[in-house]
Amino acid sequence: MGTPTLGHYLVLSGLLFAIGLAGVIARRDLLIMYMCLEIMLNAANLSLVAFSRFTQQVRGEVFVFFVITVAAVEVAVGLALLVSLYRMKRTTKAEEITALKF
Amino acid sequence: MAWLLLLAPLSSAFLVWVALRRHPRASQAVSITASLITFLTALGIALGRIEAPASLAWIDLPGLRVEIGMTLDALARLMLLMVTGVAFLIHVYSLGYMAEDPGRGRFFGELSLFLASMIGIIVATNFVMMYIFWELVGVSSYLLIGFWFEKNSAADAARKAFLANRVGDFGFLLGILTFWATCGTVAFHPEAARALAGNWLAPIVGLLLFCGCVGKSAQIPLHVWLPDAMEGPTPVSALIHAATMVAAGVYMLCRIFFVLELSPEALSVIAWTGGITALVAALIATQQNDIKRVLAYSTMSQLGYMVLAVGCSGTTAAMFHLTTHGFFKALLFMGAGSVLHALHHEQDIWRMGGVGRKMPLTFVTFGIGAAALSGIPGLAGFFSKEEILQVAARSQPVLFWMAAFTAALTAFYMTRITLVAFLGQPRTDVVRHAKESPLVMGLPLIVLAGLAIVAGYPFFGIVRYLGGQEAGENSLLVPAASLTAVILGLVAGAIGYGRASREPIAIPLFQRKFYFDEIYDWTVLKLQEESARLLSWIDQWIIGFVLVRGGAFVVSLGGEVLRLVQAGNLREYAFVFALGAGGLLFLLFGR
Amino acid sequence: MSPLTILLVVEASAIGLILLGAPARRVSLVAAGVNFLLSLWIYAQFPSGIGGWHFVENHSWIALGALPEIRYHVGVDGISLPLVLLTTLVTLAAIWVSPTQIKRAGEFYSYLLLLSLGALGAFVSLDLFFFYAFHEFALIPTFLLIGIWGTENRQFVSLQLTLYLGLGSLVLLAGIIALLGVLPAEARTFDIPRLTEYLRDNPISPRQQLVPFALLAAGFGTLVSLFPFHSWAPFGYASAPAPAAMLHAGVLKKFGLYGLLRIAIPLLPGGAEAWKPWILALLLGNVLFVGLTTIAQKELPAMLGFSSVMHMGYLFLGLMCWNALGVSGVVLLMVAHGLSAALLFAVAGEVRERAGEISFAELGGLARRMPFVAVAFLVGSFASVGVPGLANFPGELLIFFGAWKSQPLITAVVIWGIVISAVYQLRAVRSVFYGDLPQHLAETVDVEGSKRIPYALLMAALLILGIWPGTLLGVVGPGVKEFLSLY
Amino acid sequence: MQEGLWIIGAPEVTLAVGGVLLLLAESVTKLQPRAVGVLVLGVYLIAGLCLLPFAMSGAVLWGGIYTWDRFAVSGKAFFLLTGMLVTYLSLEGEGEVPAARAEFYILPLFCTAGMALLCSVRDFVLLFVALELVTVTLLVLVAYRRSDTASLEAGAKYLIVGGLATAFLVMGIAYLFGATGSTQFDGVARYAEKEGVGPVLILGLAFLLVGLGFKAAAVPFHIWAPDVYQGAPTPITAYLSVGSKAAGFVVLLRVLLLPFWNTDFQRHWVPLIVLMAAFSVVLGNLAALPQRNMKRLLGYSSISHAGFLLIGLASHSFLGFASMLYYLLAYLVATFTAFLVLVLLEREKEGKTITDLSGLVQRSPLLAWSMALAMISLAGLPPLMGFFGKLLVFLAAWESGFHALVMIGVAAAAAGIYYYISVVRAMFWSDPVHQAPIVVHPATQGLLMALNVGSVLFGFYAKPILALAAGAVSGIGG
Repeated sequence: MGTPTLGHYLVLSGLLFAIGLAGVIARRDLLIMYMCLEIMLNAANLSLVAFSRFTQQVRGEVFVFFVITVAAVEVAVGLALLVSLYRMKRTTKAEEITALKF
Repeated sequence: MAWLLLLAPLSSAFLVWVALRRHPRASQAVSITASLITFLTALGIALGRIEAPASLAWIDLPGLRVEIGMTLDALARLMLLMVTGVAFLIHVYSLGYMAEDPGRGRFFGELSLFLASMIGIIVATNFVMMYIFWELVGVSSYLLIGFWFEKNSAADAARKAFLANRVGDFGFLLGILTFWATCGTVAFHPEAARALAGNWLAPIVGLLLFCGCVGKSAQIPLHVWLPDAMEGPTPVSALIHAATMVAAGVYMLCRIFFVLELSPEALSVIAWTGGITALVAALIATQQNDIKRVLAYSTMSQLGYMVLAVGCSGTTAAMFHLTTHGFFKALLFMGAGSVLHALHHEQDIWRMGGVGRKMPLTFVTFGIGAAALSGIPGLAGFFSKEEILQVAARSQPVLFWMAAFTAALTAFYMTRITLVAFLGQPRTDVVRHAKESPLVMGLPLIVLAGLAIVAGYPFFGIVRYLGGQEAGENSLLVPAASLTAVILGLVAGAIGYGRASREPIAIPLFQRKFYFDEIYDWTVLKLQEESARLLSWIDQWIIGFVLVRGGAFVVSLGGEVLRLVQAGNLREYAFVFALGAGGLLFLLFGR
Repeated sequence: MSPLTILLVVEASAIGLILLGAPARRVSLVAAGVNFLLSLWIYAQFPSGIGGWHFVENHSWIALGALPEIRYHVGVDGISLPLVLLTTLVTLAAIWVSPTQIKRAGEFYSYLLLLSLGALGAFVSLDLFFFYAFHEFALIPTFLLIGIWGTENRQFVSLQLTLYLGLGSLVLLAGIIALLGVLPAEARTFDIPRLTEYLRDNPISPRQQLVPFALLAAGFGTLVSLFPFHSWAPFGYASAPAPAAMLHAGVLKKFGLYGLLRIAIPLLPGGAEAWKPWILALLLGNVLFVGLTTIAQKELPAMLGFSSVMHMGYLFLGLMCWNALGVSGVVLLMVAHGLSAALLFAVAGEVRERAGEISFAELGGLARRMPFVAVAFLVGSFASVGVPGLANFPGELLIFFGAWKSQPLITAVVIWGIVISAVYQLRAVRSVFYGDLPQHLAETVDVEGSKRIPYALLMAALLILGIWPGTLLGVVGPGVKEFLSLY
Repeated sequence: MQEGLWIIGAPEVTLAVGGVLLLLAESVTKLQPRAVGVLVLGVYLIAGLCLLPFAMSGAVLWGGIYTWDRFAVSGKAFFLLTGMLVTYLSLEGEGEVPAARAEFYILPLFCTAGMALLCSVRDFVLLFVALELVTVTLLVLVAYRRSDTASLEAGAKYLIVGGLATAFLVMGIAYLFGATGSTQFDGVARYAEKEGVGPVLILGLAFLLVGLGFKAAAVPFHIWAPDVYQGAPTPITAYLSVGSKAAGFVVLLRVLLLPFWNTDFQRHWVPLIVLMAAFSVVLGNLAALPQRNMKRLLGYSSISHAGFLLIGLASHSFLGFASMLYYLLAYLVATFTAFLVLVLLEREKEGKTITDLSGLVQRSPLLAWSMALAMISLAGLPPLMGFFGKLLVFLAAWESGFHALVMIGVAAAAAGIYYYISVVRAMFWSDPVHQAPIVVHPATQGLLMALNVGSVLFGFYAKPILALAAGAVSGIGG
């Protein structure tokens, strides 16, 4: 089969992205949805690394670091929010938090 | 100087309207002096001492030039004399008649307005100027008929009069516009009318202009307002609905005769309308019990005569009869007025009787007037009606015989009301202590009685003044027929009503005025009310509710639906977001 | 500083003073009076006999590369001067007629002044942006005036009116943008005279004119209550307080017509020609449909509202026959209708206030108790019915003569309108002022003292213009002649 | 490329450093929260001063990722103004922020710094970082009231949907980088010039637009806006509706004007923007009709205004972009007036729904008239700034040939008048529900007067603002 080409990586990252997206839509629990978001981000990282590998550009990897740090920041803040939400509503099910609607 | 004719009454009307309404004495004085000034000016013009002034351009735009000027030819001078003279007499008469009415200041103001607009019609030099004063006469008759506006019947009568006139004016205006479109000018230039000769539009223009006359001179079918107009004070009926305003229609026909003569069809239609109106009105008059209504229908009938004369291109005969009729009909109305004045507004002749003994002067003058109207030889009516019958005999034989029969009817109903009202025993006590009217009302009666006697003779010179009789020999048959008709009428009247105490023969068709009012109420008014209600329903519900608020509802519905998309559930948000992204991609790559 | 700008400044400063707490009624009366006298002075100084713009003041306002240049360009010609006179006179009358004690007086008078400022601004400005912006001044004040001081179901009516007019003005905005969009880039300007000259020299293909004209006609049509777009007007005027109805029906409605006369038809003649049959059909709707609907009305204010919509039919007829007679007739009738509508609505306001009734069934015989108001109503009615001697007649006459040659049949039907208007107008006179006086109206009191002056002013104006239309025609005639020579 | 001109980045640096210093100071000394707020205003002023000296110069710095041109300068000024107004709103809304700890004033400093960075972005990496800085700080601010479930729920929603958008954004950048080999805007532009527009590039553009669409709250990425606007504390809702939306459009402008400007790209993204504009305008105006809650109503209204801005963007002409900037300023003035009034009312524990506002004119004419003017300007009725903005935007779109879009815009605006008018109706017609007179601090009165006068004056005489906007757009350098 030979070494995987750029196409394979891109396909893999596309798949990952789709899985993440499906997860956000399908799952009911906020935490799980949040994890799926991270999956999508990592899919993007994967394609970035693949591009920089195949185009001999170091810029892609540098960008990956940025993405990872920012994702970390977001996780910190997001989880803090989910925790306080849980403390208030005793649930993290998406269906329960629909006070704001229409 | 000639402008005084218009300015004097107009300024008197304005003065009374603005300042003097609260002071009857002052407004009476102003109004009467204005009327006197117009009479003297008319006299001056008739004697040739005053010429027509230069005309002013009222509207001067490319394509239309309307002037306010004066034509003072023989026709106008005669009419001016008659109108201003009768008007002045009626002003004097009203001093007495309206003596105790609190609103008489306003009355005299409105009289001056009417006088000004009537003079305006007479001296008009072009169609638009005539139309202007034509409508102003309609307005002043509305005001005068509705003078006692507290009375519901008077208010309705005023509105009915104005609307009937308005329908006539509608036709008149269309006629003017068609004339202007084909002949290029609105002025009375006979040579400009050449463009109409032989043109298929000529009869249409003629008949449309005739509509104005039908509305104003109460010819069938627009006559229904005249009997109701009797709701107004009697001087109003005398001035407007006997002598002047209703005559304006005939005068207009004579003035624009140069258009009518271009289309024989129009003339015959005019003749026939006149003839039928004369006959129908005379028939109705025979069965009316209210003295003023009888006189009203009699006026309508005499106007039918004049229109008939014009229809048979006998304009001089028409004008001759118009002038004499103006004198004795005003006399009859004022006579009736003084009777009502004495009997505290009792108008039903069957509740009068024997008034002659109590009011000799009124009885004598009323008798002269009635005789003149019935066409008894020697008096004015005989000569002028004779002329009309001659003209009718020459061109429309059928109409001649109808006219002769109408003459008999005229004699019949005049004897009827004279006998029932003035002779015989007093039927109610109000008649017993009636007494003669004051001299200020008597004087005009005497003057007019004199005129009624004298006006017909050649030496008085009305016909000579109008430029001599129409060509064509007088057949002997006409005087014979008219004499027999008059005698027959008198005899029938005397037999029928010599000693009758109540109406011997009752013909509902005539009493109910040929059911014209009912027919109009049922067709025109009902149709209008129903269509108005239907359209207003459509406007309110279809346009207003369904379209406008329906549209608004659809928009708000859209809002409601879109609002519900926001269901609050996070997963659904993610789905919509993903859907959006997918849509974006599809659009980019789909094409 | 052209006197026209002074007119605007006077009203704007009056509003300012009122907001700073000055006695509202007195300040607005003085301002309106000053403006009226100033407009008379302008009329006197107006060089008659020659057309074109006078009292012009013209400086650049916003000039930026891509955006068509906006100029503060103010001027008056034979066509807009009569409207300025109408506006100042009706404003004075409206303010004078408004009740002395009224809740929230400061707001009331400032909204009235805003209405009048909007109309004045629109009639004097020769720049499309200002022309549009000034008119929109009036939208919110009308909403507030009817909403707060109105009567009957004022809430719904004022909302419907404001939304309808909002839609109308936005369609108009689209029309103006479409008009500018149709021009090549370098010719795009908001300046009406320059637009006119440009389009005269190189006209655009009629096919291209269809859309802009349709939008402009729909926009102006809605503002003028052309037939299908009229549902807002009658009940809007009926529920509005008398001064607001006077200003709106009398003056602001003329903005739409002035717009058609000044912008839509001259700049897009091809479009006008193409849409002409449609507009002719619609104006028949105005005269006949709305005319008959007026007959069926049961209340005085609503009837007056419908009647003012019906009279728009005449004006549209005059507009559609694009000749000297028709256009002069339109200008005359605009002024006359403004005056008579203002007078009638003022009287309706008085009857509502003093007799406490508005439906024909309950009213009657008021002439005995209120002779002055009865006379005013009579003069107003005769004017609106087109009786000679009052201002409407010459206007209508010119329109009929103007339209007859090109559209005899349609003009004939429209002329039947004079009978319809006589029917409902005189029925109103009959059932409100004539006949016997019902018991509960026995003590109604007539208008006294200084409150009579506004009525007298309006009646005098109607009489003067009716007896001698030359007073305006002297100015309008040459203006129209020169205006039509441009196309 | 003057490498040495570090000082140019001063505004962002001042904001960030100021924020950090204040955070330290606050934790060390027991400063009163109000005092911190005033200090924050001071920091904004200093940043503003740093802006002035370099107003006119143009430069590309830091290896081509940061540009300094007139567009950037006016953008930064705009965001500094927004920041100051938000801080002022927070100061006024003192009462309703529980345990009003100073962070509530300080965090917007970092958010504004992020937005200022976005104004001069020339590189996708910097774009991503700045965008995330803004998103995360806003997230914290939205969910700041931990005791109130609505605020938390809004925060959660903003978190998840924001996360989604970020994911799409990064994926987009990845593809762009992959296709062109460079993350610099001009790099992408040069590549597109040479190689033409491939599918991967288009995919990257699409994903990028999704991310930026979220920021601008344009349909179909508006789904978060109504709930988050309603839930968040009022000053933050104001910040979201003006700041974050403006940031989204500034970035859209930067991105579409530089890398994606050549005609091949335009052929793709212009129809897209037109569609997004049409949907946003329609949905924004229609969905707002039945709204009763003020903040939610303003949420939907912000979606509709995003639509009008997109109409300006869709016309991709000089006039279009200039009208967008003018429209943004008009939108800023009107929205902040409205929110200032809401904040003042919230102090009296009311002002949630339209009925709370009823009879306001009798209680406090200044507040009522300010809110009325704001509503009328948002509705787009002359002579206010909103109208002139709409006029420009429609004119630009019509000239670019989008006649149908202008028609839809006009119709939607007409439908939209209703809900703006119903606010005015409540305030002016009905009698007051709450009787208590509202005491307004003189400084706030002054601010309100300034905003009202500005809205009317610049609506009528729009020359100065327009000159600024045109200068900015012409200044968008390479």
